[in-house]
This record gives sequence, C-alpha cells and structure tokens, in this order.
Amino acid sequence: ACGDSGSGSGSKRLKMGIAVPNNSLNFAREMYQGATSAAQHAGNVDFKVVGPPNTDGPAEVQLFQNLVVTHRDGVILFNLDPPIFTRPAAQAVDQGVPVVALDTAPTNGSKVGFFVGTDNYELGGRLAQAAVKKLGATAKGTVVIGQTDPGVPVLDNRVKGIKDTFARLAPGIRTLGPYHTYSDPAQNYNAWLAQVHAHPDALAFLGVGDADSYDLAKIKQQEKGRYLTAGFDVDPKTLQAIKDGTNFAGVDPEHFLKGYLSSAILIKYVRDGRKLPNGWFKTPGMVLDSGNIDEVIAREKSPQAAYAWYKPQIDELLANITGGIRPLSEAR
Amino acid sequence: MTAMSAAATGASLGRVPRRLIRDEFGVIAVLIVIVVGVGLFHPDFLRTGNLLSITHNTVYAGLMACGIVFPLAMREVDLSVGGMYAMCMVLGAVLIRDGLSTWLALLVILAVSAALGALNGVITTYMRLPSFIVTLATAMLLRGAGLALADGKQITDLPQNDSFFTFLGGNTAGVPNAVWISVVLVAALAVLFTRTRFGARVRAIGSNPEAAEFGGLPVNRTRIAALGLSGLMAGVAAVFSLAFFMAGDPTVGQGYELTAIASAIIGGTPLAGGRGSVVGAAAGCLILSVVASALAFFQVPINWTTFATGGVILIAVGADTLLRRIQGSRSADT
Amino acid sequence: MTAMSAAATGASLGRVPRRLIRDEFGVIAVLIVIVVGVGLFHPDFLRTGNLLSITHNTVYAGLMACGIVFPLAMREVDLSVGGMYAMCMVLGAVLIRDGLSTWLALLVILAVSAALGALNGVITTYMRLPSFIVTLATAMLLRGAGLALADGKQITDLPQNDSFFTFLGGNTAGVPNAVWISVVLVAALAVLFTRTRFGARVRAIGSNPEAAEFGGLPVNRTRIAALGLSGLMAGVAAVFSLAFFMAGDPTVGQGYELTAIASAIIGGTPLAGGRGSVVGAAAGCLILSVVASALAFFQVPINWTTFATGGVILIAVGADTLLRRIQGSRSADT
Amino acid sequence: MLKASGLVKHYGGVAALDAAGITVERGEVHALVGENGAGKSTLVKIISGVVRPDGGTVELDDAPVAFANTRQAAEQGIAIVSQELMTYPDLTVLENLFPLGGPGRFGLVSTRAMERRAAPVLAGLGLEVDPHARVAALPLADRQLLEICRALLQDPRVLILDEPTSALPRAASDRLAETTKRLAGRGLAVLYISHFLGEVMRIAQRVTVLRDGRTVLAGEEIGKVSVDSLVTAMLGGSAPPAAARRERALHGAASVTLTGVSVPGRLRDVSLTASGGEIVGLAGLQGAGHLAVLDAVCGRARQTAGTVRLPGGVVPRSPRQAVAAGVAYVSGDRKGRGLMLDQPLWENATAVRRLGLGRDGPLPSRRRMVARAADLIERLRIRGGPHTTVARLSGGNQQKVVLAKWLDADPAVFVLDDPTRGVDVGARAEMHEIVRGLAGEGKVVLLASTDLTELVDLCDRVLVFRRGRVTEEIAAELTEQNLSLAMNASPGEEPGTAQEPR
Ligand SMILES: Nc1ncnc2c1ncn2[C@@H]1O[C@H](COP(=O)(O)OP(=O)(O)OP(=O)(O)O)[C@@H](O)[C@H]1O
Ligand SMILES: Nc1ncnc2c1ncn2[C@@H]1O[C@H](COP(=O)(O)OP(=O)(O)OP(=O)(O)O)[C@@H](O)[C@H]1O
Ligand SMILES: [Mg+2]
Ligand SMILES: [Mg+2]
Repeated sequence: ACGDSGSGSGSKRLKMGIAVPNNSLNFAREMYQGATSAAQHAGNVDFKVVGPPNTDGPAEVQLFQNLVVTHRDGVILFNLDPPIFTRPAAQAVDQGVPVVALDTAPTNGSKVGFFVGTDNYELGGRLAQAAVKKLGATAKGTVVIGQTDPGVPVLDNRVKGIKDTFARLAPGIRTLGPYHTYSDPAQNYNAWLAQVHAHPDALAFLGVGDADSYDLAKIKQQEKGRYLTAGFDVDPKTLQAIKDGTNFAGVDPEHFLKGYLSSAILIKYVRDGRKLPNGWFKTPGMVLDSGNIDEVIAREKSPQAAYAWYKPQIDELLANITGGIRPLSEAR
Repeated sequence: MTAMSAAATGASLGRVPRRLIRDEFGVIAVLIVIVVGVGLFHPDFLRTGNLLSITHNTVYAGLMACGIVFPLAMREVDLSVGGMYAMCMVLGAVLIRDGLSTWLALLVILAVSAALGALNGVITTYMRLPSFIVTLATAMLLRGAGLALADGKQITDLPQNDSFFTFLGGNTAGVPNAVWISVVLVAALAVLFTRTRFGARVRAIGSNPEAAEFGGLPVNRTRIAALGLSGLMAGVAAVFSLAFFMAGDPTVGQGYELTAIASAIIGGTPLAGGRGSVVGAAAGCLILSVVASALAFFQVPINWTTFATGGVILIAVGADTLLRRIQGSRSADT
Repeated sequence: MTAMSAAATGASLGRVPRRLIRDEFGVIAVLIVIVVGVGLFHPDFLRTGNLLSITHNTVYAGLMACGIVFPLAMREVDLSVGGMYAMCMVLGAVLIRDGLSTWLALLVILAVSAALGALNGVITTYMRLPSFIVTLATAMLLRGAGLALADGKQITDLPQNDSFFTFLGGNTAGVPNAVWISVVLVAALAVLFTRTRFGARVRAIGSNPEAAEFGGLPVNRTRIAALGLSGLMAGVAAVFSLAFFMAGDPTVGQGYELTAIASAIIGGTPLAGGRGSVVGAAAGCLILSVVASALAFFQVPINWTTFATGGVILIAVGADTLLRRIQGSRSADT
Repeated sequence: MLKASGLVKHYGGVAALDAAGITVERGEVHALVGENGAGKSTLVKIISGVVRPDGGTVELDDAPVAFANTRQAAEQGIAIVSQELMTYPDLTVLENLFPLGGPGRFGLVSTRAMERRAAPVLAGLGLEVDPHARVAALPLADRQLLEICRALLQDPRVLILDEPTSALPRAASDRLAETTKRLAGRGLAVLYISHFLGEVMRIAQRVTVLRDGRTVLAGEEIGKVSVDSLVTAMLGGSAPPAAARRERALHGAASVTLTGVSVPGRLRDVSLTASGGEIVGLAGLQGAGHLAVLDAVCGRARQTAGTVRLPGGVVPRSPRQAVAAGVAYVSGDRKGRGLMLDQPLWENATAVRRLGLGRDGPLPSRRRMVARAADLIERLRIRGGPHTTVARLSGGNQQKVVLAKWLDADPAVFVLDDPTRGVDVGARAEMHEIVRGLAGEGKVVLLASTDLTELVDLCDRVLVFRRGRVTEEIAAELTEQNLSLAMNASPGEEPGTAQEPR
C-alpha cells in the first residue's frame, strides 16, 4: 500500500517509527494514524508504531529503545512523561537517530530540539472562552474542573489555561478544582457523578481529559442536568454528545494533524539530508460546536477522510515550516 | 424439657442469622458507618439519588467481586475479569452494531464469557500453570481481542431505543433495573455458594485440596466451573455496562480485577481459600465505591485524592477487623 | 571403596547445580529459547546494545520481583511496591532538588523504603489484616504521597553531572552499572533466601505457619522483615530509576506490583508459599520484558500487540511447565 | 470378597511394596499390622484407588478392579479412613460428613436431611458436636471420629480403617471397637490397621503382617497368634525386651510450676509442680482441661489468673517465649503443629534449634545441619534420609521427625501430647526409652496421651483432671484401670471437690 506515491520514489527506503504512551486510547490512535498516513504518502517508508497496552512510562522507554534499534532513520516520540525520556532520548540522538518530540515538549537534557505540538494552555483558554460566551461575562457561580491524570504536564497546562481565562474574562465565576477524575472511563464516570452531586449548583463541569467529555455528557443526559459540560478530544461518544447538544462544546487538539505533520517533516528533512530544525512547531487546535461538528464527525470516519479534511491545512503548514517555529522554551 | 427444646428451636431458628452476623456483620456495619458518617458532614450525600447512583456504579465491579469469590474460595485467582468485561462490552456492541438482535447479543455475551472463563480453568488445569499467571495472560488476550475487535475505537451508533437499552439501562420504581437484577443475582450466588453441592465443593477444595483430591471430588471440573462462573459474572457486568453506557469501549475495566479481589477479601474471602461470602464481597465493593465518592464531597485537592483514598480504605478495613474481634470475643463469652 | 567415594564426591559436587537446574532450569531455558528464537528472525534483536537495554529496563521491576519473593514465600502479598517505587523516586528527586547531597538522598530513600515496607508488616501484624488489603491501601497512600510531595509535577532540574547520576546511570565496560549492581544484589538475595537463617524462617513460615508458631519462630518479626525487604528492593529500584531517568515522576510504576508478582510466580515462587527462587524471579521478569520488546521487532499491527503479548506469555510459561515436567520425569528416572 | 495380590509399588529407588497381598472376607475384621514404613498405608491406598500400583491385582468379588480415586472405590462399596486426616477445616461437620454433596434436591443440599442421616452414626460413635460447627475448631480426636463417621455414612461393603484410634481416647476406641464388630456381624468386611496389638487381638478375627513391603503372615486366625508372635513377625526377629521401669533420682533443680492458673472455659485455679527428673502424666476425658495445662506451659493459653513458671523463673507469654525458655512441644498433630511436609527431613529436624532458637547463627552451615539430621535419623531409626521430603515418609516415621526436631534443640522441659501417635510397638518402646533418658538427665517431662498404657508405662505420677481441675493424683497404684476409674469418676465421687453450680 505504501510506496505508491511519487514524491519519495528513487530515494532509499527509510525505516522510521513512532512510540506512543499506550496503544489503546483514542488520542494516541489519532496521532499514530496521522503519522502513519504521512509515511504512506511520502512513500518508501517502513513505518512502525510501538506502545505499551496501558500508559506506562518506563515500558514506553523500553519500546522506544527497541524502536531506535530497528528503525534508525528517524523516530517520533510521543510520551506523557518527558522527564524520564531525557536520557533515553539523548542516547538515541547520540547514536545519530533523528528524534522528533510530539505533543509533549522535550526536556533540556534530552538533546531533542524539534517539537511538534499544540498550545495546551491556549486550548484550555479557548474552552473557558466558549463557556464564558455561553454563560455571559457577568455570570456568577462555580465551575468545577476535573483532571484525569495528575502529574501529566499536558493536562495540567490545559487546567491552568481554563482557570486563568475564567479569572480574566468572568471574574464572577469561581473555578473549583482541579479534582481527580481518573482516566478509566467507569472510574471517571463515578468521580464526575460524585462531583455533580457534591456541587448541585455549579454552572459548568469541565474536564481536560478524553473520558471527561463523554462521561460528563452521559451524566448530564442521565440526570437531566442544566449545567454546562465539556471536555477534550474527539472520541466517538464525545462527538455524539456535541452533536446532540449535550456538551455545549469540545476541544479538539487535532492529534491527527499533529501526528501527520511530525512524520511528514521528519521524512522531508531526513530525505533532504538536513538536520531537524530547533524549536516548537505549533499546531493549531479547534473548538468543536454545533457549527462544525458534522464535518468533524465525517472527518473521523477514517484516516483517509481525516487527511482529505486536513489537506489544505497540512499543505499550508508544510509550505512554511521554519516560519511557524517558536522557541522551545515557550512550549506549554 | 420444655426449656431445652425451646433452646434447641431458638438455636436452629437463630442459626442462619447468627452465622450471617458472624461473617458479614463487620463489613456491613462499616459500610453503614461510612455512609452515615459522610452524611453527617454532607447531607447531600444521603440523597436517594446519590446513594442509588453509587450503588448503580458499583454493579459492574460488584458483580465481578461476587463472581470472583468462587475461584478465590478454591485458592485460584482470576485476574482476567477486567479484560473479560472490556472484551464482552465491545463484542456486544459490535454484534448489535452489525445488526444482531440485542437480546441475542446478550445471550452471546453470556455464553462467550462463561466459555472463556471456563477456558481459563481448562488452561490452568491442563497446562498445570498457576491461575494467577494464566489469567494475567488471558487478561491481556481478552483486552487485546477487545481492542482489535473494536479496531481501537469506541463503538457507538447503537439503536438507543431498543428495549435492551431502555430496560436494562432504565429504572423501575426509581431504582435502576441493573440494581434490582443485581440484588437477585447476589442472592442467587450467595445461595449457590453456601447451600449447594457446587458451593460446598468449591469451599472443600479450597479448604483442603489434598483431601479433595483424596476424596475424589471433581477438582478439575469444579475449578473450570468456578472460573467459568467468574467469567460469566464479568460478562453480566459487561451487559449492564453496555446497556447503560450504550457504547462499547475497549479501554474500560483497567484494574477491576484488583478491585474485585480486594472487595472479596474485605468481604471475608481469604486468599487462602476455604471460605468466603458473596454478600460480603458486594458490601466490600460498596465500601470502596462509597469511599471514592465521598472524597468528592470533601473537596480533597487533586494531589491528595489518592493518598486520602488509601488512608480511608485502610481505616475502614481496620474498623472491620476491630468489629469482628469485638463481635468474636462477645460470641466467645456466651 | 574408590568407586563409592567417587560417587559420593560426584553427588556432593553435583548437588548444588542439580538443585539449581531443578528449580530454575525451566524458566532460564525458556528465556534463552525466546531470545534465540527472536534472534533467528531479527538478528538486530541480538545486538548487545539491544539486549543490554532490555536488561537495563528490567532492573526496576526485576529487583521488585526478587524482593517480593520473600513475602510471597511466607504467604504474604505486597501490592505496594509500585507505589513505593514512585514515592521513593519523587522523594529522592525532591531531596536532591532541595539541595541534599545525592548520596545522602540515596541513603534516605533506602532507609525510608525499608521502614515503610516494614510498616506494611507492622500494620498487617497488629491490625490482623490480610497483607493483600493492607498493601493495596498503602500502595495508594504511597503513590498519593509521591504525588503530593511532587505537587503533581514531574521533578526535573537535578544536577545531571553529579556522580550519583553519572555513576549509577552510567556504564562500565559497556554494561550499565545498574545491571552490574543488580546482578550482585540478585546473587545476595538468592543467598539470603536459600542459605541464611532469615531465608529459612521465611520458607518455614510459608510452609506451615502453625508449626512455625509452635516451633518458636519469630513469625511477626520475620513478616515485618520480609515486607521491609520487599519495600527496600522497591527503594533500590527507585534509586536506579532516579539515577537513570534523572527525574522524579509520581506517575511511574503503575501495575508493577502485578508484574513483580507474576515474575516471581513464573520463576517458581507459588502464592501458597513455602518455597521460591530469587534467580527464577529475575529470569521471569526478563521473560516478560523480552516478550514485550520482541513484539516491537515483528510486524504486529498495534491493535494486536496486547493480544500477542498475552498469547506469547501464555506460551512461554506453558513451555516452562512442559520443560519442568520433562526434567522432572527424567530426574525421577535416575 | 476383597483380594489383593502381588502388589508392587516403588517410589524412586525405595520399594514401598514388594509382592504384598491380603484377602479380606465378608463378616470379618481383618487386622493388618507391620512396622512403620512396612507398606500398610500404601497397600490400602492401592486398594482404594489413591495410589496406582506398579504391579499386582486387586479383586473385588472375584472381579479385578482398579479405581481412579476413592470416590470410584466408594461407588463399589469400599470406604477408607486414611491415616492422615482428610477433613475440610473450614467446612461444617455436616459438610464434612457429606463431602460429595449429600442428600438434597435441585443441587441444593438439605441440612435437615443430612442431620437426620448423620445423627444415628454420630451417636453410635459418641461424637457429640454441633453439626454446624466448623471442623477447624474440633480437637484431633473428634476429627478422627468424624472421618470414621464419614466412611460409615457411605454404607460400605468393605471398610478400611488406617490407624483409626491413633488419636482416640480410650472410651472412643472402645465404642469404635463395638461398632466395628457390629458391622462385621452384619456382613461387612473390615480391614483394620493398628499399632495397638492388644486392640488387634481384641477385635480382629484374622491378621496379616507386612514386613518391608512383603506379606510375611497371611490371614492367620487370631486365635493362633499372640502379641509376641506378631511382634516377631513384624520385626523379623525377636521382640525387644519390655523395658523395666527404672527408678530415677529426682533432681529437682529445674521445675515447672503452675499456681492458681485459670483459663476461661478450660482450667479453674490449677496449681501443680513438675520437677526435673520426673515424668508427670496429665490425664482426663476430652475437655477436662489437661491439655490446657500443656497450652499454658507453652504460652498459648489465654490465662485470666495465676502464673506459670518455667525453669529459670520465666513466665511464658507466647509460644516463642516458651520455646526460648526451653520448652519443647511434641505434638501428635504432626501435620498441623509439627512438620513442614514439603521440606526435606533435615530442614524439619533442625528447624527449632536453627530457626526458633537461632542457635546456629545467621548463616548456618548446611553440611553441619545435614550431619545433625543424619545423627537423629540414626538415633530414632527413621526410615528415610536427610534429604527425603517429609511428606514421603510413612506416618510413624513422620511422628519420629517431630520428636527429632525437639531433641535437636535440647530443651529443658518436654511437653508431650500423644508423642508416639502412629508409631509401631518396637519404635514406641525405643521412644519411651529416650523419654526416660531425658528425665534421667534431669529434664522436666509432662505427658498427655490418649493411650493409657503409655501413661502407665512412662509416668512417675499422673494428675487426673475433671472439669478444669485436678481431681486426683495417682503415683503408687498407677494402673490403667485406676486411671480409667479416676478419669470417669462421676462428680459425686470426686474426692475433695464440691460440685460447682452451673
Ligand atoms: N509418596 C511417597 N513418595 C515416596 N516414598 C513413599 C511415598 N509414600 C510412601 N513412601 C514410602 O513407602 C514406604 C511405605 O510407606 P507406608 O506409608 O505404606 O508405611 P506404613 O506401613 O503405613 O507405615 P506407618 O505405620 O508409619 O504408617 C515408606 O518407606 C515410605 O517412605
Ligand atoms: N483456642 C481455642 N479456641 C476455640 N476453642 C478451643 C480453643 N482451645 C480449645 N478449644 C475447644 O475447647 C474444648 C476443650 O478443649 P481443651 O483443650 O480444654 O480440652 P482438654 O481438657 O485438653 O481435653 P482433651 O484432651 O480431650 O482434648 C474443645 O472442644 C476444644 O476444641
Ligand atoms: Mg501408614
Ligand atoms: Mg483438648
């Protein structure tokens, strides 16, 4: 199936891959599907995806190190624990394997200089913005925030974005939390249900994880709640909830796009024999609402559909890679 | 004479409740104390809706805990229930999505879960491996199968107005039907465990495997059946879960095996086997749920939630032993 | 006369290796078969660098597995090693970040882990609770404490050029120092388990707790020490982890307790206690690592890797029993 | 009706059975005797399908049979009570009596129907226990009776009893003897293994003797043999001379003293002293409290009053303290309280000294340990090597290992509770000689035994207990009859004790 596109024909077959923190959750899947699509489109690339069954940093380290052995032409590293990848990533770079950090910014000592990712702080802010738009800037009350995995920087940044933005745009709203809402879907459901019962007067319940989105929707439906609910990511149930109006909005960190871009850039630079650029290649994200939900649902049908939908954006971003790059230190 | 026969009747009448009290008193008392205790600080916690939803949410792990009492009581462990639960939920969703009648899909789930649970027993028996290892591996197999079956995605697009979803996911007299049915199932399992030949065999094998072997008890068949039953209960949990959440999700049920085993142990089923309590396991699972929910009412900062959960569980089970000991010394006096 | 004494010498010389073969032969053979088998298809797998990195990554769970052999052999379970590992890693990182000398921080980690492990034993003993429940709760307490200590953040900004990080995270003769030291530790633990009074007490209590009690063995003290040792090994794992990763991360080590217990069981330590093998536990852990890594070399679609891992583990441990059985029947013949 | 012939069974290099056979007829009690390790248990295990023979045949009513397990044997009417107790401690008495389910409908068992069926059998053997009690709480003797009841409830045609009375008190053995005879009278075939040759002479019609796995005397009529000729056949030589009771000088230096000891429900205000050099017997019916004295000395009783003083003035508060203070507890419950069955003999034999007392240092030399075990094996004539797994020893030899591990520790006080349970006549005499030797060295010996002969043979004086008190002390006229009388004395006859209101 791969190698049919014209762009890469003639050059040597590349062996590349991506390491993801787990092989089951939707966001990881979106990212590796994006990366795999880019490799297919580039052609003549042997692209390997590795990831432990459950989120487990040290296990991913192991798989990453194996990947560096087998796929030496370039590796994309998506992890939720950047600090523990400091030395393994540095070792890979020292061995001459080009490494791209995806979604979470690399640490200082990791020798990885190129990072593709969204601005999670900003995405959190955009969710808060959407909520304020719905509630009105003068609204008074509480908003409860949930975080599924304490200690994961990406999620912490989203929380911070939400809290800061509420404070800025709607001073009358008090944000509570973040509270621990667990990543297991059922535990997440229970945790949110307890929050909803413990805060019967809250204006909104906002989560920053994937399970938050659909579990909050389920609770709102079940309890016929009048509060607002929303969360992140594009799991099928989440999209459904936005479509039927249960969740007033959602944030799509556009994982497919991120994965696609990281892979496409890596392949391009390696083929061109250039060193990877230094800095943060910021990818956009979008707020989902009733206006764009149908498109997104169509987009999520398959990697092909996703590619078709993202193509204009991809072309535009790839046309000016270095222009979009910011200092790594700004990554959040 | 009359006094004596009266005493005898009293003893025989009093027997069942007395034993119940001895075995499950502590854990049920602790459950009540926690619920009431939290309610004192947060009356909202005692609202019927809240208590019912906690109960409803406990159904899934609770049924697994009740099922796992059987392997545990015969010194086997079943770590595959979480994977079984996820796989069955996906399987059901895929079948329904692909057009199978919902109630037929239910039967398929139950049959498959019982068969795969029994397969755990068959592998344990005929490969002569510890069930801990076998079920750890089959847990991955099952979870992996669920993931592959779902192609890594949640499965939605189910006919939400089908009677399967409206009935099993609905309420009767304000109480979720899943809770009603589960109560019946727990009672049935309790009878199965304490009053039937099968239950007695399970306990006998756990109590003295050597004697069971010597006495020609069908050890292998019983092991297969016990693991099959534990798989079946995971399948039942998957059915309720599917009916309520109306979607198949291959990522659910992580770590449920430990929750289920912990519930069973808290409820009075030792890892060393020989005895156990289905009702205790259900109560143990409720304790764990209540503790987790209660913390939401106390606004524990996120970085302290895990710590607080661990602490409260330790105190709760400690209180249970304390109660049992007080109870024990009182009954020893009489 | 000469023939007889020669036979006697042969027997006494042959005894140790023969016993070694009987206990650990199967699991080590399986390990070698898997490594060579994968190497046949993917010669890259056999590159020293790859094998060393697999070994290095196994150090953490492997040390926990070796430590957990002690509680398991005396019929106790320790589910807190994963939490202990995370907490100790954070503790060390915080101490070093806040300016404590690195090697002093190492001592603090070891002391704290041993003490908290022993505390598991104290609680188990004096609250008369099953260690399964106690350590399940303390696992949460420890993980929670780590999270709180780290304030929910990963801790970086450590002095990366300090000898602690360069030595414990570095290599000697191309082999990671963590591996060298772990080999020594495994050997020491193996001697502790098989040759010392403490090890014999652990096995005696696991073999027949009642007889141990009647024989005047210090059951409580031994339990506390065994759980302390298992905690200590989690602390050692945390030290190596901290030295290599150069960061404290409260989220690591989820589910390591199951991996450690599974490794120990694969290595020949039954949950029912009475015997065990430290070397077997290390080999068991290596098997699990090798299986997980090997899949990265084969073109298994990602949605099928979990399934494949489960399947390969089942086959690997099945081969182990098979080998043991063949071995057993052969040694019975002689 | 039951005929086993040419049975061969090898375990590794050891021949447990080598052309052994036995023929048991309907309506007779057929005794099977032999030394420890002669192969008696192996033979009956082969008959009942527990062990598969390497050669030979078993015929039932002239048809060859080979059972896969005892259940199949039971279906053909062969019931076995094994030497090693096979009860389910966590289950109730009733559930133990009907391990395969018992009467009931739709898979539900009916406790009432079980109770009804069990009642006459329990009454026949005098087992008075709450049918709903957990078996773990029953004393060893009751568990042994329970197993016999279980076999009887199978309504067997052939009943195999492997040392059924080893833990039974006199009264219970007598009742069992009655029951056995009655059953034989009804046409049952009973195969009866025992080391009590007197008992054999009383109840058996015929006797078969095994020696080293071979039948050396096949189905001889009981009238044609005597205890002496049986012993000769068993040992393959002349019987050892009965040891004469020797007078010992009482040392009196070390002593165990109880002053006013009360244990709720077991002992009431008991005071006694046992001095070094004497062997003090403790006798009583079940529940009389004599075993509570042993528990108190071992630091296991929940005392509410009084003190126990061991030599050196130590007050034992836990088994560990008692052992450290030099108390040995040699129990007849070898499986529960004595041995690590899955460990080699040397680990068991050295366990107390090495692990309980820690006397060999933190890194004991394995070679020295094995050598010590080898000495003990020789001293007690245990059939097995230091590396033999204890589970593979015959019952009597296992019992010797229990004594061995305490001898190894060289304690000052020996608390013996049925110490020779299941040991053959010759070995028992030798063990008795060892116990006398211990007393001779000035050690305190306390002995409780269900076998009154043992008390009479060994003890210098016997304290008789009733209802938690010492009611009598017998020293000069120590005979089985006097003992039995004192133990069974009705409350009115109790000398010196007023009856307490209940
Ligand atoms: N499972 C086994 N493995 C190895 N050897 C065994 C096993 N069972 C019995 N033996 C050996 O077979 C021989 C006969 O044992 P058996 O138990 O039949 O003796 P016994 O006559 O019943 O003795 P006792 O009077 O002590 O009960 C003994 O030497 C014993 O060590
Ligand atoms: N720790 C205990 N917990 C519960 N029950 C016990 C305990 N110890 C003894 N018993 C029960 O109390 C009863 C009396 O036991 P005790 O040991 O006092 O008898 P004994 O006088 O030593 O008589 P025997 O020699 O016939 O056993 C028995 O039924 C026994 O099972
Ligand atoms: Mg025998
Ligand atoms: Mg008693």
